[in-house]
Amino acid sequence: MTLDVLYFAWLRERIGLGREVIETEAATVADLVAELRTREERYALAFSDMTTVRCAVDQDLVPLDTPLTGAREVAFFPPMTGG
Amino acid sequence: MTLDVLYFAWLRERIGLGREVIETEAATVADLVAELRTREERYALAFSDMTTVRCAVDQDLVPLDTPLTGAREVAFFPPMTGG
Amino acid sequence: MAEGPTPRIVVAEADFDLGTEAGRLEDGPDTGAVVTFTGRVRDVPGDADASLDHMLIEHYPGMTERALTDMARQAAERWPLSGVTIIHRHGRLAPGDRIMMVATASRHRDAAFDAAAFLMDYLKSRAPFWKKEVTADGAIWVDARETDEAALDRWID
Amino acid sequence: MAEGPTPRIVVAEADFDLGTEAGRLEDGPDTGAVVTFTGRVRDVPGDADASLDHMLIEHYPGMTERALTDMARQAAERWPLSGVTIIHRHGRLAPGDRIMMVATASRHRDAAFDAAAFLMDYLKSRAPFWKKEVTADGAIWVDARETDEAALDRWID
Repeated sequence: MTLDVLYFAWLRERIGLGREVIETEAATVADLVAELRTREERYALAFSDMTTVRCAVDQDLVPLDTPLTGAREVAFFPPMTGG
Repeated sequence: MTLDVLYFAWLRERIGLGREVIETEAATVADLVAELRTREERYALAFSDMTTVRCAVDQDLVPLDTPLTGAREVAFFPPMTGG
Repeated sequence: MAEGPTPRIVVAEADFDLGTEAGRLEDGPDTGAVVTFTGRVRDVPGDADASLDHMLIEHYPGMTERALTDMARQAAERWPLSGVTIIHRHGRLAPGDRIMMVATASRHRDAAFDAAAFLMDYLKSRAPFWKKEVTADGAIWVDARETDEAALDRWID
Repeated sequence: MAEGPTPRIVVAEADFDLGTEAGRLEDGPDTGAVVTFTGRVRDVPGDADASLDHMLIEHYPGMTERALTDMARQAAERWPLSGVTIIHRHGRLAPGDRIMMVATASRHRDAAFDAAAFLMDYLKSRAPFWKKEVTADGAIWVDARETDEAALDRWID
Protein backbone atom coordinates (compact mmCIF):
# COMPACT_ATOMS: atom_id res chain seq x y z
CA MET A 1 0.00 0.00 0.00
CA THR A 2 1.22 3.51 -0.83
CA LEU A 3 0.58 6.20 1.79
CA ASP A 4 1.14 9.93 1.93
CA VAL A 5 2.58 10.47 5.41
CA LEU A 6 2.50 14.01 6.84
CA TYR A 7 4.26 15.50 9.86
CA PHE A 8 3.42 18.75 11.64
CA ALA A 9 4.95 21.07 14.26
CA TRP A 10 7.83 19.51 16.24
CA LEU A 11 7.28 16.12 14.62
CA ARG A 12 7.99 17.76 11.27
CA GLU A 13 11.08 19.45 12.69
CA ARG A 14 12.48 16.32 14.33
CA ILE A 15 11.92 14.14 11.28
CA GLY A 16 13.14 16.91 8.99
CA LEU A 17 10.37 16.80 6.45
CA GLY A 18 6.69 17.63 6.22
CA ARG A 19 5.54 14.96 3.80
CA GLU A 20 6.77 11.72 2.29
CA VAL A 21 5.39 8.80 0.33
CA ILE A 22 5.75 5.47 2.09
CA GLU A 23 5.26 1.96 0.75
CA THR A 24 4.11 -0.23 3.64
CA GLU A 25 2.17 -3.33 4.62
CA ALA A 26 1.40 -1.98 8.13
CA ALA A 27 -2.08 -3.06 9.30
CA THR A 28 -2.65 -0.21 11.73
CA VAL A 29 -1.34 3.26 12.52
CA ALA A 30 0.60 1.78 15.46
CA ASP A 31 2.23 -0.78 13.11
CA LEU A 32 3.25 2.07 10.81
CA VAL A 33 4.79 3.96 13.75
CA ALA A 34 6.74 0.84 14.77
CA GLU A 35 8.01 0.49 11.21
CA LEU A 36 9.04 4.16 11.00
CA ARG A 37 10.86 3.94 14.33
CA THR A 38 13.20 1.24 12.98
CA ARG A 39 14.12 3.31 9.95
CA GLU A 40 16.33 6.00 11.38
CA GLU A 41 17.25 7.66 14.66
CA ARG A 42 15.24 10.82 13.89
CA TYR A 43 12.03 8.78 13.52
CA ALA A 44 12.77 6.86 16.75
CA LEU A 45 13.28 10.21 18.47
CA ALA A 46 10.11 11.77 17.06
CA PHE A 47 8.01 8.78 18.07
CA SER A 48 9.71 8.11 21.43
CA ASP A 49 6.73 9.23 23.53
CA MET A 50 3.47 8.39 21.84
CA THR A 51 1.41 10.10 24.57
CA THR A 52 2.41 13.37 22.90
CA VAL A 53 1.60 12.22 19.37
CA ARG A 54 -1.81 12.49 17.71
CA CYS A 55 -2.79 10.95 14.40
CA ALA A 56 -5.23 11.55 11.56
CA VAL A 57 -6.13 9.06 8.82
CA ASP A 58 -7.51 10.72 5.72
CA GLN A 59 -7.91 13.93 7.75
CA ASP A 60 -9.97 12.41 10.56
CA LEU A 61 -8.52 12.36 14.05
CA VAL A 62 -8.24 8.67 15.05
CA PRO A 63 -6.71 6.47 17.79
CA LEU A 64 -3.38 4.75 17.13
CA ASP A 65 -4.92 1.28 16.80
CA THR A 66 -6.94 2.37 13.75
CA PRO A 67 -6.59 0.01 10.74
CA LEU A 68 -5.00 1.45 7.60
CA THR A 69 -7.31 -0.44 5.23
CA GLY A 70 -8.15 1.88 2.34
CA ALA A 71 -6.17 4.76 3.84
CA ARG A 72 -4.48 7.26 1.50
CA GLU A 73 -3.10 9.89 3.89
CA VAL A 74 -1.75 9.51 7.42
CA ALA A 75 -0.67 12.51 9.51
CA PHE A 76 1.26 12.72 12.77
CA PHE A 77 1.34 15.78 15.01
CA PRO A 78 1.47 16.94 18.64
CA PRO A 79 -1.70 17.78 20.58
CA MET A 80 -3.38 20.75 18.95
CA THR A 81 -2.90 24.24 20.34
CA GLY A 82 -5.15 26.45 18.23
CA GLY A 83 -7.61 29.03 19.42
CA MET B 1 -40.74 63.80 54.94
CA THR B 2 -40.68 64.95 51.31
CA LEU B 3 -40.03 62.28 48.66
CA ASP B 4 -39.52 62.32 44.92
CA VAL B 5 -41.63 59.42 43.71
CA LEU B 6 -40.96 58.06 40.20
CA TYR B 7 -43.00 55.67 38.05
CA PHE B 8 -41.80 53.77 34.98
CA ALA B 9 -43.27 51.71 32.13
CA TRP B 10 -46.91 50.63 32.66
CA LEU B 11 -46.92 52.01 36.21
CA ARG B 12 -46.18 55.42 34.74
CA GLU B 13 -48.93 54.95 32.16
CA ARG B 14 -51.55 53.76 34.67
CA ILE B 15 -50.82 56.51 37.17
CA GLY B 16 -50.55 59.06 34.39
CA LEU B 17 -47.30 60.71 35.45
CA GLY B 18 -43.64 59.88 35.67
CA ARG B 19 -42.66 61.83 38.75
CA GLU B 20 -44.31 63.63 41.67
CA VAL B 21 -43.32 65.09 45.00
CA ILE B 22 -45.07 63.47 47.96
CA GLU B 23 -45.27 64.57 51.58
CA THR B 24 -45.59 61.46 53.70
CA GLU B 25 -44.94 59.93 57.11
CA ALA B 26 -44.83 56.38 55.74
CA ALA B 27 -42.25 54.28 57.59
CA THR B 28 -41.58 51.76 54.81
CA VAL B 29 -42.03 51.42 51.06
CA ALA B 30 -45.02 49.14 51.71
CA ASP B 31 -46.61 51.83 53.89
CA LEU B 32 -46.11 54.35 51.11
CA VAL B 33 -47.80 52.01 48.65
CA ALA B 34 -50.75 51.57 51.03
CA GLU B 35 -51.05 55.35 51.32
CA LEU B 36 -50.92 55.87 47.54
CA ARG B 37 -53.57 53.19 46.98
CA THR B 38 -56.08 55.14 49.07
CA ARG B 39 -55.52 58.33 47.10
CA GLU B 40 -57.18 57.60 43.78
CA GLU B 41 -58.46 54.73 41.68
CA ARG B 42 -55.52 54.96 39.25
CA TYR B 43 -53.03 54.33 42.08
CA ALA B 44 -55.13 51.45 43.43
CA LEU B 45 -55.12 49.98 39.93
CA ALA B 46 -51.39 50.44 39.41
CA PHE B 47 -50.56 48.82 42.76
CA SER B 48 -53.25 46.11 42.65
CA ASP B 49 -50.78 43.23 42.19
CA MET B 50 -47.56 43.91 44.03
CA THR B 51 -45.91 40.71 42.70
CA THR B 52 -45.46 42.64 39.44
CA VAL B 53 -44.07 45.79 41.07
CA ARG B 54 -40.41 46.40 41.86
CA CYS B 55 -39.03 49.26 43.90
CA ALA B 56 -35.83 51.29 44.23
CA VAL B 57 -34.96 53.62 47.09
CA ASP B 58 -32.38 56.22 46.14
CA GLN B 59 -31.65 54.20 43.00
CA ASP B 60 -30.96 50.89 44.75
CA LEU B 61 -33.28 47.96 44.11
CA VAL B 62 -34.84 47.04 47.49
CA PRO B 63 -37.62 44.85 48.96
CA LEU B 64 -40.99 46.42 49.77
CA ASP B 65 -40.47 46.28 53.54
CA THR B 66 -37.47 48.62 53.31
CA PRO B 67 -37.63 51.59 55.74
CA LEU B 68 -37.83 55.05 54.21
CA THR B 69 -35.62 56.65 56.85
CA GLY B 70 -33.42 59.20 55.12
CA ALA B 71 -34.79 58.36 51.66
CA ARG B 72 -35.03 61.11 49.03
CA GLU B 73 -36.19 59.24 45.92
CA VAL B 74 -38.48 56.22 45.61
CA ALA B 75 -39.19 54.58 42.25
CA PHE B 76 -41.81 52.00 41.27
CA PHE B 77 -41.65 49.92 38.11
CA PRO B 78 -42.43 46.50 36.65
CA PRO B 79 -39.82 43.71 36.51
CA MET B 80 -36.99 44.81 34.25
CA THR B 81 -36.82 43.63 30.65
CA GLY B 82 -33.56 45.01 29.30
CA GLY B 83 -30.87 43.17 27.38
CA MET C 1 -12.06 46.10 41.66
CA ALA C 2 -9.23 48.12 43.20
CA GLU C 3 -6.88 46.60 40.64
CA GLY C 4 -9.54 46.08 38.00
CA PRO C 5 -10.19 47.97 34.80
CA THR C 6 -12.36 51.07 34.62
CA PRO C 7 -15.59 49.83 33.09
CA ARG C 8 -16.94 51.59 30.03
CA ILE C 9 -20.67 52.20 30.55
CA VAL C 10 -22.76 53.86 27.85
CA VAL C 11 -26.52 54.48 28.01
CA ALA C 12 -27.64 56.36 24.93
CA GLU C 13 -30.11 56.58 22.09
CA ALA C 14 -27.33 56.38 19.53
CA ASP C 15 -26.14 53.17 17.86
CA PHE C 16 -22.67 51.79 18.59
CA ASP C 17 -19.99 50.07 16.52
CA LEU C 18 -19.16 46.56 17.67
CA GLY C 19 -15.76 46.44 15.99
CA THR C 20 -14.69 49.73 17.55
CA GLU C 21 -15.91 48.68 20.98
CA ALA C 22 -14.19 45.28 20.83
CA GLY C 23 -11.06 47.00 19.52
CA ARG C 24 -10.83 49.16 22.65
CA LEU C 25 -10.75 46.04 24.79
CA GLU C 26 -8.06 44.33 22.71
CA ASP C 27 -5.51 46.95 23.63
CA GLY C 28 -4.35 45.49 26.93
CA PRO C 29 -0.88 43.86 26.80
CA ASP C 30 -2.11 40.76 28.58
CA THR C 31 -5.47 40.43 26.82
CA GLY C 32 -5.80 37.08 25.09
CA ALA C 33 -9.57 36.77 24.83
CA VAL C 34 -12.42 39.16 24.08
CA VAL C 35 -16.06 38.04 24.26
CA THR C 36 -18.90 40.20 23.00
CA PHE C 37 -22.64 39.77 23.25
CA THR C 38 -24.90 41.88 21.05
CA GLY C 39 -28.66 42.00 21.43
CA ARG C 40 -30.80 43.04 18.50
CA VAL C 41 -34.45 43.82 17.86
CA ARG C 42 -35.89 40.72 16.24
CA ASP C 43 -38.15 41.24 13.24
CA VAL C 44 -40.59 38.78 14.79
CA PRO C 45 -42.02 39.92 18.14
CA GLY C 46 -42.33 37.47 21.00
CA ASP C 47 -46.06 36.87 21.29
CA ALA C 48 -47.84 39.26 18.97
CA ASP C 49 -49.51 38.05 15.82
CA ALA C 50 -48.72 41.21 13.92
CA SER C 51 -45.13 41.94 12.89
CA LEU C 52 -43.14 44.44 14.92
CA ASP C 53 -43.26 48.04 13.80
CA HIS C 54 -40.82 49.35 16.38
CA MET C 55 -39.71 48.94 19.96
CA LEU C 56 -39.61 51.61 22.67
CA ILE C 57 -37.08 51.26 25.46
CA GLU C 58 -37.57 53.24 28.65
CA HIS C 59 -34.98 53.44 31.40
CA TYR C 60 -34.35 55.10 34.76
CA PRO C 61 -31.65 57.75 34.18
CA GLY C 62 -29.17 57.78 37.01
CA MET C 63 -30.05 54.39 38.40
CA THR C 64 -29.28 52.75 35.07
CA GLU C 65 -25.67 53.93 35.04
CA ARG C 66 -25.27 53.02 38.73
CA ALA C 67 -26.67 49.51 38.21
CA LEU C 68 -24.52 48.83 35.13
CA THR C 69 -21.37 50.15 36.80
CA ASP C 70 -22.07 48.00 39.85
CA MET C 71 -22.51 44.88 37.64
CA ALA C 72 -19.25 45.60 35.84
CA ARG C 73 -17.47 45.96 39.20
CA GLN C 74 -18.91 42.69 40.47
CA ALA C 75 -17.75 40.92 37.32
CA ALA C 76 -14.26 42.36 37.67
CA GLU C 77 -14.12 41.16 41.27
CA ARG C 78 -15.08 37.61 40.33
CA TRP C 79 -12.92 37.18 37.22
CA PRO C 80 -9.50 38.53 36.20
CA LEU C 81 -10.70 40.97 33.57
CA SER C 82 -8.60 43.51 31.71
CA GLY C 83 -11.65 45.31 30.35
CA VAL C 84 -15.45 45.48 30.63
CA THR C 85 -17.89 47.39 28.42
CA ILE C 86 -21.66 47.64 28.75
CA ILE C 87 -23.69 49.64 26.23
CA HIS C 88 -27.48 49.85 26.22
CA ARG C 89 -29.64 51.97 23.97
CA HIS C 90 -32.99 53.51 24.83
CA GLY C 91 -35.73 55.27 22.89
CA ARG C 92 -37.21 54.08 19.60
CA LEU C 93 -35.61 51.12 17.84
CA ALA C 94 -36.58 49.47 14.56
CA PRO C 95 -36.46 45.74 13.75
CA GLY C 96 -32.85 44.78 13.07
CA ASP C 97 -31.44 47.59 15.24
CA ARG C 98 -28.85 46.74 17.87
CA ILE C 99 -30.23 47.12 21.41
CA MET C 100 -27.19 46.56 23.60
CA MET C 101 -23.85 44.89 23.98
CA VAL C 102 -21.54 43.65 26.69
CA ALA C 103 -17.87 42.93 26.07
CA THR C 104 -15.29 41.40 28.37
CA ALA C 105 -11.53 41.02 27.96
CA SER C 106 -9.28 38.67 29.89
CA ARG C 107 -6.12 36.66 29.68
CA HIS C 108 -8.04 33.43 29.23
CA ARG C 109 -11.25 32.45 27.51
CA ASP C 110 -13.19 31.01 30.43
CA ALA C 111 -13.07 34.24 32.43
CA ALA C 112 -14.17 36.28 29.42
CA PHE C 113 -17.05 33.91 28.61
CA ASP C 114 -18.28 33.56 32.19
CA ALA C 115 -18.08 37.28 32.92
CA ALA C 116 -20.05 38.13 29.75
CA ALA C 117 -22.77 35.58 30.59
CA PHE C 118 -22.90 36.89 34.18
CA LEU C 119 -23.31 40.47 32.97
CA MET C 120 -26.10 39.47 30.61
CA ASP C 121 -27.98 37.56 33.30
CA TYR C 122 -27.73 40.48 35.73
CA LEU C 123 -28.54 43.09 33.14
CA LYS C 124 -31.72 41.26 32.07
CA SER C 125 -33.18 41.26 35.59
CA ARG C 126 -31.41 44.02 37.51
CA ALA C 127 -30.86 46.95 35.15
CA PRO C 128 -33.82 49.36 34.97
CA PHE C 129 -34.85 49.03 31.32
CA TRP C 130 -38.34 48.27 30.04
CA LYS C 131 -39.28 47.29 26.51
CA LYS C 132 -42.52 48.03 24.73
CA GLU C 133 -43.34 46.38 21.43
CA VAL C 134 -45.43 48.37 18.98
CA THR C 135 -47.32 46.52 16.23
CA ALA C 136 -50.28 47.36 14.00
CA ASP C 137 -52.47 45.84 16.76
CA GLY C 138 -51.19 48.24 19.41
CA ALA C 139 -48.44 48.54 21.98
CA ILE C 140 -47.58 46.02 24.68
CA TRP C 141 -45.02 46.05 27.46
CA VAL C 142 -42.74 43.00 27.21
CA ASP C 143 -43.25 40.65 30.15
CA ALA C 144 -40.25 39.66 32.22
CA ARG C 145 -39.45 35.98 31.74
CA GLU C 146 -39.22 33.81 34.83
CA THR C 147 -36.26 32.05 33.25
CA ASP C 148 -34.38 35.36 33.27
CA GLU C 149 -34.84 35.73 37.01
CA ALA C 150 -33.92 32.08 37.55
CA ALA C 151 -30.74 32.55 35.50
CA LEU C 152 -29.27 34.60 38.35
CA ASP C 153 -29.24 31.59 40.67
CA ARG C 154 -26.23 30.05 39.00
CA TRP C 155 -24.06 32.99 40.01
CA ILE C 156 -24.85 32.82 43.72
CA ASP C 157 -21.90 31.36 45.58
CA MET D 1 -27.93 20.68 10.23
CA ALA D 2 -30.38 20.05 7.40
CA GLU D 3 -32.29 23.18 8.44
CA GLY D 4 -29.25 24.92 9.92
CA PRO D 5 -27.27 27.85 8.59
CA THR D 6 -24.35 27.43 6.21
CA PRO D 7 -21.32 27.96 8.42
CA ARG D 8 -18.75 30.53 7.36
CA ILE D 9 -15.28 28.95 7.73
CA VAL D 10 -12.16 30.97 6.96
CA VAL D 11 -8.56 29.74 7.37
CA ALA D 12 -6.15 32.41 6.13
CA GLU D 13 -3.05 34.44 6.86
CA ALA D 14 -5.00 37.67 6.52
CA ASP D 15 -6.56 39.57 9.41
CA PHE D 16 -10.34 39.85 9.73
CA ASP D 17 -12.73 42.57 10.83
CA LEU D 18 -14.81 41.68 13.85
CA GLY D 19 -17.51 44.27 13.19
CA THR D 20 -17.98 43.10 9.61
CA GLU D 21 -18.10 39.48 10.66
CA ALA D 22 -20.60 40.06 13.46
CA GLY D 23 -22.64 42.22 11.08
CA ARG D 24 -23.06 39.30 8.67
CA LEU D 25 -24.64 37.26 11.46
CA GLU D 26 -27.01 40.01 12.54
CA ASP D 27 -28.85 39.89 9.24
CA GLY D 28 -31.24 37.04 10.03
CA PRO D 29 -34.85 38.14 10.68
CA ASP D 30 -35.08 36.06 13.85
CA THR D 31 -31.61 36.78 15.23
CA GLY D 32 -31.81 38.34 18.68
CA ALA D 33 -28.36 37.50 20.02
CA VAL D 34 -24.85 37.43 18.56
CA VAL D 35 -21.86 36.21 20.60
CA THR D 36 -18.29 36.62 19.41
CA PHE D 37 -15.05 35.31 20.82
CA THR D 38 -11.79 36.80 19.59
CA GLY D 39 -8.39 35.33 20.45
CA ARG D 40 -5.34 37.58 20.32
CA VAL D 41 -1.56 37.15 20.63
CA ARG D 42 -0.71 38.28 24.13
CA ASP D 43 2.34 40.52 24.50
CA VAL D 44 3.47 38.33 27.40
CA PRO D 45 4.22 34.73 26.40
CA GLY D 46 2.99 31.90 28.56
CA ASP D 47 6.17 30.53 30.12
CA ALA D 48 9.13 32.26 28.54
CA ASP D 49 11.16 34.83 30.45
CA ALA D 50 11.84 36.91 27.38
CA SER D 51 9.04 38.92 25.79
CA LEU D 52 7.39 37.55 22.68
CA ASP D 53 8.83 38.62 19.33
CA HIS D 54 6.28 36.82 17.20
CA MET D 55 4.16 33.71 16.96
CA LEU D 56 4.09 31.16 14.15
CA ILE D 57 0.92 29.19 13.55
CA GLU D 58 1.08 26.02 11.52
CA HIS D 59 -1.99 24.10 10.38
CA TYR D 60 -2.99 21.08 8.32
CA PRO D 61 -4.55 22.42 5.12
CA GLY D 62 -7.60 20.43 4.13
CA MET D 63 -8.10 18.79 7.51
CA THR D 64 -8.42 22.20 9.17
CA GLU D 65 -11.39 23.25 7.07
CA ARG D 66 -12.99 19.80 7.50
CA ALA D 67 -12.58 19.90 11.28
CA LEU D 68 -13.93 23.45 11.63
CA THR D 69 -16.90 22.74 9.36
CA ASP D 70 -17.69 19.62 11.34
CA MET D 71 -17.58 21.57 14.63
CA ALA D 72 -19.89 24.24 13.22
CA ARG D 73 -22.34 21.53 12.10
CA GLN D 74 -22.29 19.89 15.51
CA ALA D 75 -23.02 23.22 17.18
CA ALA D 76 -25.92 23.90 14.82
CA GLU D 77 -27.36 20.46 15.61
CA ARG D 78 -27.24 21.09 19.36
CA TRP D 79 -28.49 24.66 19.44
CA PRO D 80 -31.00 26.61 17.32
CA LEU D 81 -28.48 28.83 15.52
CA SER D 82 -29.20 31.22 12.69
CA GLY D 83 -25.49 31.67 11.91
CA VAL D 84 -22.02 30.32 12.74
CA THR D 85 -18.65 31.77 11.77
CA ILE D 86 -15.20 30.37 12.54
CA ILE D 87 -12.07 32.23 11.38
CA HIS D 88 -8.51 31.16 12.23
CA ARG D 89 -5.31 32.74 10.97
CA HIS D 90 -2.02 30.96 10.34
CA GLY D 91 1.53 32.06 9.57
CA ARG D 92 3.42 34.78 11.39
CA LEU D 93 1.58 36.92 13.95
CA ALA D 94 2.88 39.79 16.09
CA PRO D 95 1.91 40.58 19.69
CA GLY D 96 -1.51 42.21 19.69
CA ASP D 97 -2.57 40.56 16.44
CA ARG D 98 -5.89 38.77 16.30
CA ILE D 99 -5.49 34.98 16.00
CA MET D 100 -9.01 33.73 15.52
CA MET D 101 -12.67 34.28 16.18
CA VAL D 102 -15.88 32.36 16.51
CA ALA D 103 -19.29 33.97 16.25
CA THR D 104 -22.73 32.50 16.81
CA ALA D 105 -26.19 33.95 16.21
CA SER D 106 -29.43 32.73 17.68
CA ARG D 107 -32.87 33.82 18.77
CA HIS D 108 -31.89 33.71 22.44
CA ARG D 109 -28.77 34.44 24.39
CA ASP D 110 -28.19 31.07 26.03
CA ALA D 111 -27.93 29.22 22.73
CA ALA D 112 -25.50 31.79 21.33
CA PHE D 113 -23.31 31.73 24.46
CA ASP D 114 -23.25 27.95 24.82
CA ALA D 115 -22.56 27.33 21.14
CA ALA D 116 -19.66 29.80 21.13
CA ALA D 117 -18.11 28.22 24.24
CA PHE D 118 -18.58 24.76 22.72
CA LEU D 119 -16.87 25.82 19.49
CA MET D 120 -13.94 27.29 21.41
CA ASP D 121 -13.49 24.16 23.51
CA TYR D 122 -13.54 21.91 20.44
CA LEU D 123 -11.35 24.19 18.38
CA LYS D 124 -8.66 24.30 21.09
CA SER D 125 -8.25 20.52 21.19
CA ARG D 126 -9.63 19.21 17.90
CA ALA D 127 -8.65 21.62 15.14
CA PRO D 128 -5.19 20.98 13.65
CA PHE D 129 -3.36 24.18 14.59
CA TRP D 130 -0.01 24.42 16.35
CA LYS D 131 1.51 27.54 17.87
CA LYS D 132 5.20 28.35 18.18
CA GLU D 133 6.36 31.27 20.30
CA VAL D 134 9.52 33.03 19.16
CA THR D 135 11.46 35.12 21.70
CA ALA D 136 15.04 36.42 21.88
CA ASP D 137 15.86 33.15 23.68
CA GLY D 138 14.67 30.98 20.82
CA ALA D 139 11.55 29.29 19.57
CA ILE D 140 9.30 26.95 21.51
CA TRP D 141 6.18 25.01 20.54
CA VAL D 142 3.31 25.86 22.87
CA ASP D 143 2.30 22.88 25.00
CA ALA D 144 -1.29 21.71 24.97
CA ARG D 145 -2.97 22.37 28.31
CA GLU D 146 -4.65 19.46 30.04
CA THR D 147 -7.43 21.82 31.05
CA ASP D 148 -8.22 22.35 27.37
CA GLU D 149 -8.69 18.64 26.80
CA ALA D 150 -10.72 18.35 30.02
CA ALA D 151 -12.97 21.22 28.88
CA LEU D 152 -14.50 18.92 26.27
CA ASP D 153 -16.02 16.68 28.93
CA ARG D 154 -18.78 19.12 29.75
CA TRP D 155 -20.21 18.79 26.25
CA ILE D 156 -20.54 15.00 26.32
CA ASP D 157 -24.17 14.02 26.74
